[in-house]
Amino acid sequence: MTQQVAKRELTMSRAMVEAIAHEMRESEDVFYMGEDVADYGGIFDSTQGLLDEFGYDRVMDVPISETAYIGAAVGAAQAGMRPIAELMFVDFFGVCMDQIYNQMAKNTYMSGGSVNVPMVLTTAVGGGYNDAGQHSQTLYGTFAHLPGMKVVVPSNAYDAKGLMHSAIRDDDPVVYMFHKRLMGIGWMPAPEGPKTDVPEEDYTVPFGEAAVKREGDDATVVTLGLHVHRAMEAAEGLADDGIEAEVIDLRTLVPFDTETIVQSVRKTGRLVVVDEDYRSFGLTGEVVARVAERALDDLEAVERVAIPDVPIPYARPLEQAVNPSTADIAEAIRTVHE
Amino acid sequence: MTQQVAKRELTMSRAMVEAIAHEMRESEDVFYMGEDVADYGGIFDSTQGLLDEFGYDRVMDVPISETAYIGAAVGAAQAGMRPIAELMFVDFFGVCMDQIYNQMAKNTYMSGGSVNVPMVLTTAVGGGYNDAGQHSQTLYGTFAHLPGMKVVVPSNAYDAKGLMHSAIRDDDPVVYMFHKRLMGIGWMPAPEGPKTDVPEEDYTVPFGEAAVKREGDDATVVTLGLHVHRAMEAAEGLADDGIEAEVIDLRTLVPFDTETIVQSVRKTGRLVVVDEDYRSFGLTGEVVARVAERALDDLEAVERVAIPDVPIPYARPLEQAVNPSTADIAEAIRTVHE
Amino acid sequence: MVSVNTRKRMYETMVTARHYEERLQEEYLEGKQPAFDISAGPIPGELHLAAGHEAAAAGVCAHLRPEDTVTATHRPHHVAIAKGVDLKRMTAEIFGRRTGLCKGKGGHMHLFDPDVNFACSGIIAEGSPPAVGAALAAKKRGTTDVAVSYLGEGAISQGGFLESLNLAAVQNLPVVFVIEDNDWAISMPKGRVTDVENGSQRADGFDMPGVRVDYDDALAVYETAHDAVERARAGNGPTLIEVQVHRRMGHFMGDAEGYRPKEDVERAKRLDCIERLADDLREEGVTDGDLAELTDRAHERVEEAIEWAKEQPEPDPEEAFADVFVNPPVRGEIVSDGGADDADDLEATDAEPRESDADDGGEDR
Amino acid sequence: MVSVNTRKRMYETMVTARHYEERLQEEYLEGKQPAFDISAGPIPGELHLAAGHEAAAAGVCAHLRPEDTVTATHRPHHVAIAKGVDLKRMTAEIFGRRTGLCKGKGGHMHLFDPDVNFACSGIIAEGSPPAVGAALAAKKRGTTDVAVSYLGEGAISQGGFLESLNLAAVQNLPVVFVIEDNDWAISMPKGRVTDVENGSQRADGFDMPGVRVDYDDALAVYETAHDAVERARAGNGPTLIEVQVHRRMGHFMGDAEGYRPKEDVERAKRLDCIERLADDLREEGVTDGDLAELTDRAHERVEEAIEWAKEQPEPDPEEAFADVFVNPPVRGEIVSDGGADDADDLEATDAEPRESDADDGGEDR
Ligand SMILES: Cc1ncc(C[n+]2csc(CCOP(=O)(O)OP(=O)(O)O)c2C)c(N)n1
Ligand SMILES: Cc1ncc(C[n+]2csc(CCOP(=O)(O)OP(=O)(O)O)c2C)c(N)n1
Ligand SMILES: [Mg+2]
Ligand SMILES: [Mg+2]
Repeated sequence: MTQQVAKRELTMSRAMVEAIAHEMRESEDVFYMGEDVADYGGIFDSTQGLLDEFGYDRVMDVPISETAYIGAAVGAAQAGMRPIAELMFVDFFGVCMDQIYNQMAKNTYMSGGSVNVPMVLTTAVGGGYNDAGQHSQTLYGTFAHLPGMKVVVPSNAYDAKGLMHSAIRDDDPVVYMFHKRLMGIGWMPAPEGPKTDVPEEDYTVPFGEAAVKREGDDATVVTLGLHVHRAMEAAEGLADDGIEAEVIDLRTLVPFDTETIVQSVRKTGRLVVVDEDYRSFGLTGEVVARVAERALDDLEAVERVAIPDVPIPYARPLEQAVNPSTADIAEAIRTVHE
Repeated sequence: MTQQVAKRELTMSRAMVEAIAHEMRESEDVFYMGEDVADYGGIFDSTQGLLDEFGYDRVMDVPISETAYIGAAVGAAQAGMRPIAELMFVDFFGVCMDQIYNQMAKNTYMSGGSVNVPMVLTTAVGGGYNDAGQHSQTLYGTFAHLPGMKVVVPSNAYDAKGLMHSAIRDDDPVVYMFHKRLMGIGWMPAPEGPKTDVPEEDYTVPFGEAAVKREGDDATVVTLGLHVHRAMEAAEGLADDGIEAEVIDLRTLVPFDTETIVQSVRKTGRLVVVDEDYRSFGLTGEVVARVAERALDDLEAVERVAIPDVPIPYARPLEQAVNPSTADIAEAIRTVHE
Repeated sequence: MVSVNTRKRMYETMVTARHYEERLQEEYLEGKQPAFDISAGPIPGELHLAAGHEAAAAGVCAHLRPEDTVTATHRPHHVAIAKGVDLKRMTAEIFGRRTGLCKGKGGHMHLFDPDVNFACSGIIAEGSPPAVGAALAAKKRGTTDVAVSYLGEGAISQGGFLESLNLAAVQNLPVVFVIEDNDWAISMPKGRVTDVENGSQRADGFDMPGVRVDYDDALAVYETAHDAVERARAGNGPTLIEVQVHRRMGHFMGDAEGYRPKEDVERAKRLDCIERLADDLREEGVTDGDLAELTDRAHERVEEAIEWAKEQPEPDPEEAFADVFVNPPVRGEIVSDGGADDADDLEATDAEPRESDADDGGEDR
Repeated sequence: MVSVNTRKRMYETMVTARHYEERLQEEYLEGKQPAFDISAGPIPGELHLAAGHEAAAAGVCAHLRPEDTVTATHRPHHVAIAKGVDLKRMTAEIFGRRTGLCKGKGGHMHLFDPDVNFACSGIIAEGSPPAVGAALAAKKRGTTDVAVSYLGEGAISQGGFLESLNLAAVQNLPVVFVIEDNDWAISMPKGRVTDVENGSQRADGFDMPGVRVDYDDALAVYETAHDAVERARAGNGPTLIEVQVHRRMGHFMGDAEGYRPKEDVERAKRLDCIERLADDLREEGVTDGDLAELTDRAHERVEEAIEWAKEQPEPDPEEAFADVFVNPPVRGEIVSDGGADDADDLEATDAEPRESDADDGGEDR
């Protein structure tokens, strides 16, 4: 009993890559396609080290033509392979959404289930580093709104690995949205939270199960991705004032775990939804509506904290004004708690 | 006093075209670009007759390359013209969304207002005629979610004309979504409702003002487009049973008239949101959330009626099962009223 | 030299396709009388028929095996037939029946038959990237399978097609792109939307061979496709082929073609690829009796398929909620009702089958 | 023959651009020491510098007037300078200041200067369609204005670019497409992503003239562009030009270029278009003293701009809520707070200016 089990802390990117490498070893059908995924290892470290082990045929650099190569992933998936295709920034979805939402997402349904599309679309999301309106969005709502794709958003290394295993093994298309600020990239300092212990062996995090990151009776904070960490920070801060917020990390948007949220709100009566996507017609509204449908009588107050329907501006004071901060979240919790 | 003012009933397409023709006469800067908009007159009659009056230079057929020509409209608009570009079906947005949301919608903001994009993007929406998953969507939520475009959805000829005048005159980009089933196209029978009296002269319907189509104390039904007519039918039917529903036609999604809805719910206490778009992460959630933010105490019951997060199926019984019907709306009103 | 047997097989395919289109047209228009209502009748929705395009289907697909992939366009029937798609289940799909290829979910623009690796879709050029992907899978797996992506000449200006040419070329993939040039994209003549007269010229910008077949001669198509398919199977990369075909009907049923010169319609009807092949067969010594036999067999097959399809049951309304995923979520909720309520209230609300009548054009007629 | 005066002007433009990039690099890296943090320092975010690309900017833009439109890429500074964009306000924008071209909203990838019809954007090939649109407007208005769309060689496989070629060709528009071939798209060498060695070959598929300038000789670029611009102004349609340039730095600041052979970096530095033009000018009898004068003036201008920019105020946080529309809605509500509350509570919540420190890398440092 003197021997200690060595814990392994990994960054989110290492954890994600570990799952990919594992699945690539298990099956020749798994391969990765994207821009700058070979030698570069992914602009946000999403394929770091894979080229060395698997070579150019399985870690494929492709021309800057997202429609062609994401659509090619659809075709390869329908042919029985299990491609992973990377859209470098989610902000670029506009050049290739047709293949994503009309083919990848709909072919299973439109074929009556005779065809399926076992692929993963990975994509980097999020701002907070002054990259302006075309490189800082999360677009969670845009993807979750359109039927036929599962949508997952890890907030830490443990979930990143487990969700990636689940995603690659899933027989349906999965959009895997990783937040740049969580990856642990050398040139983009991350909060400490996303770096967690990660088992060496493979494991899955199931889709459709939100995680209660912190329990509390005074308010329910529902969020995802980077803002899980800001919400936790806000909650910890408020605990000093005797306000105990429950923090829920959605983890997956499709499928959506309504139950965990509703149960929490039945307890707390107060709901704060925090999102790094645009406020209107998206995630925050959906969460509020689901709670209103199921637990209206229990709901006493509601607040939404999100990007206020403006493109994401460049300059630091401007971006900070629109991207929900820990202070914004704390204030919203206080407001519903009043 | 014996003389009667002759009333002019127009179909929605005639009303829309009348506004376009008027604006084209007023200014050489206005022109129309799209596929099959010249000789054909628009697949859904959106440009019927314009070629004869204005010729090929101002009613331009373009190659099937939505990115190129919608982006060209952006460029022409930034150069001071006032183009109208048509995306034949909104379902095709996936091939050209980048130009729409990253250029048309964002350039004003990203330029700090030094550039503006006075263009109109017209597009046909809606199903109900068994055209299946790639030709039957409305995607209201998809467009309204992304900042920088005004989004309007007429439900009748009067509004169609007034909103089109407003759209063309607006110095910002406007997405004008016309429902095929409302246009009064020969081969696609429409309900009678959208055909209304339309003044010959030009007039505007302002953005951001919802229309209360029917007053009632028992429930608030918020909807738009085709479903305004279904909601009205449902409400009339329920009146026989003594249930009086207030029906609100949103007319514009961006800007959004929260006030009219909240006032109504303060009165009725019950909210039904009816949408032909996908249910989750879209319009229905947004409406519920806005009401919950402003009038939670008054809100006693809420129902959402929308496409249940499945692609739109082809066969008649299947499509009917997912597209909210008059009966579905009536049932939802009954449910909140109980 | 194309053997007489192969010619006869192509002829039968083409006659099958032509008769199929004619019969679908009849069925489609039934129930749309007296006033044309797109949502009424036994086949509602859009219907794009390919009469006059048959040579492009038969001449290319004659070289294909079931393992080869074909992605077709919004005008897919002739290609589906040539590729060997199950005609009965395809027809049932077009009639919106539960036993259709897609259980009634896809309809005529979205036919999927994985047994012969056929798919089609309704967005211009959307099939090109998946065809490239199928070819990529073949290359990765070391098979000799090829993929064929069909397009209309109107599609050659669409980004997804052009990007696919490049990806196929740089990855040296076994793909054949086949443009069916019927001179029109709905109402837009080719010359209005591109400067090139020869669509296969698009290949020049990607260092890919491009070939045009200037007349819809099934034999010429066959020979051109032969080289392209062999080239692909041998690992020598993609080819772009353009075939001149003719649109004998409107763009879709109900299209009055007001924009189209009458002579052009007449010309399209005069230049009949089936007649041309029949003449050729006669020259090869095939008798009119032989041709009639092929024709009869083709017609019989079509009639059988249509008859079978019409006997098939319509889907139940609640089937609309299945098949979004093949691996549906367990705990996480997917909304699966038609509107008002929670998933567990399914029976109570929309899933109760509504009246559905094959002649009912829907709510707003 | 290019006049000595023109050569000198191009030289000054190129030296200005080069010095500008070097100075921005310094400023950018300041505050990112010791550990590189992209969100820290006086210029946060991505920064794509164009040292080694100057010939492509100067040689083309020398032919342009303020009325002509230019759309540049994510690597825009040299082109902006050559087009005559207000250097002070551009610099202020890059430093995120309120008096910047875009009030601090756009940053270095989104510079807009309507006075000289310049714009750039961060999505590959996104500028091509708007350039075509500007040309369309010129044609409709009967002016002789032209539009120039800049692209990297990595962009020649992107659908939006290829579609633009076709639209420009079929509408016969006054557009010049200029590809800056620096051999790399981030870490991907040209040969890995397309089979054509000469990017201007893409034009062949659209019946458009395509010309390549094989070395970054400003004079050769000038002469090639001269023909293309004149052709466009005369109403004779578009041209595609590819210019060989060299990437002297990483793709963006912070890119260690681990993927790039050292010899390639050295080669890029050795083949300096500015040195080449200087040699040429010397041959024309321009003295080193003359060149130094031009260089000094250029440096001075750059220093002035940077100094001015750094003195400019940062925007107030609440400015983030303006400019979504130039014609903001009156009655209909646009959410305009940073999060928690209703628009009328603006002052109470997010609009209160937060601490903002030029050296603060944001929340998560
Ligand atoms: C991206 C996209 N744009 C427009 C359409 C509408 N549309 C359907 S068919 C068609 C014309 C196609 O012409 P062509 O490619 O020549 O094929 P054909 O119909 O002549 O067989 C158009 C514009 C579409 N389906 N997808
Ligand atoms: C549609 C799209 N895909 C990918 C990117 C990411 N990206 C930015 S620059 C770049 C490389 C561009 O290479 P090239 O066009 O050669 O220009 P260069 O950077 O060499 O000047 C890539 C892939 C993007 N901005 N937009
Ligand atoms: Mg055609
Ligand atoms: Mg490059």
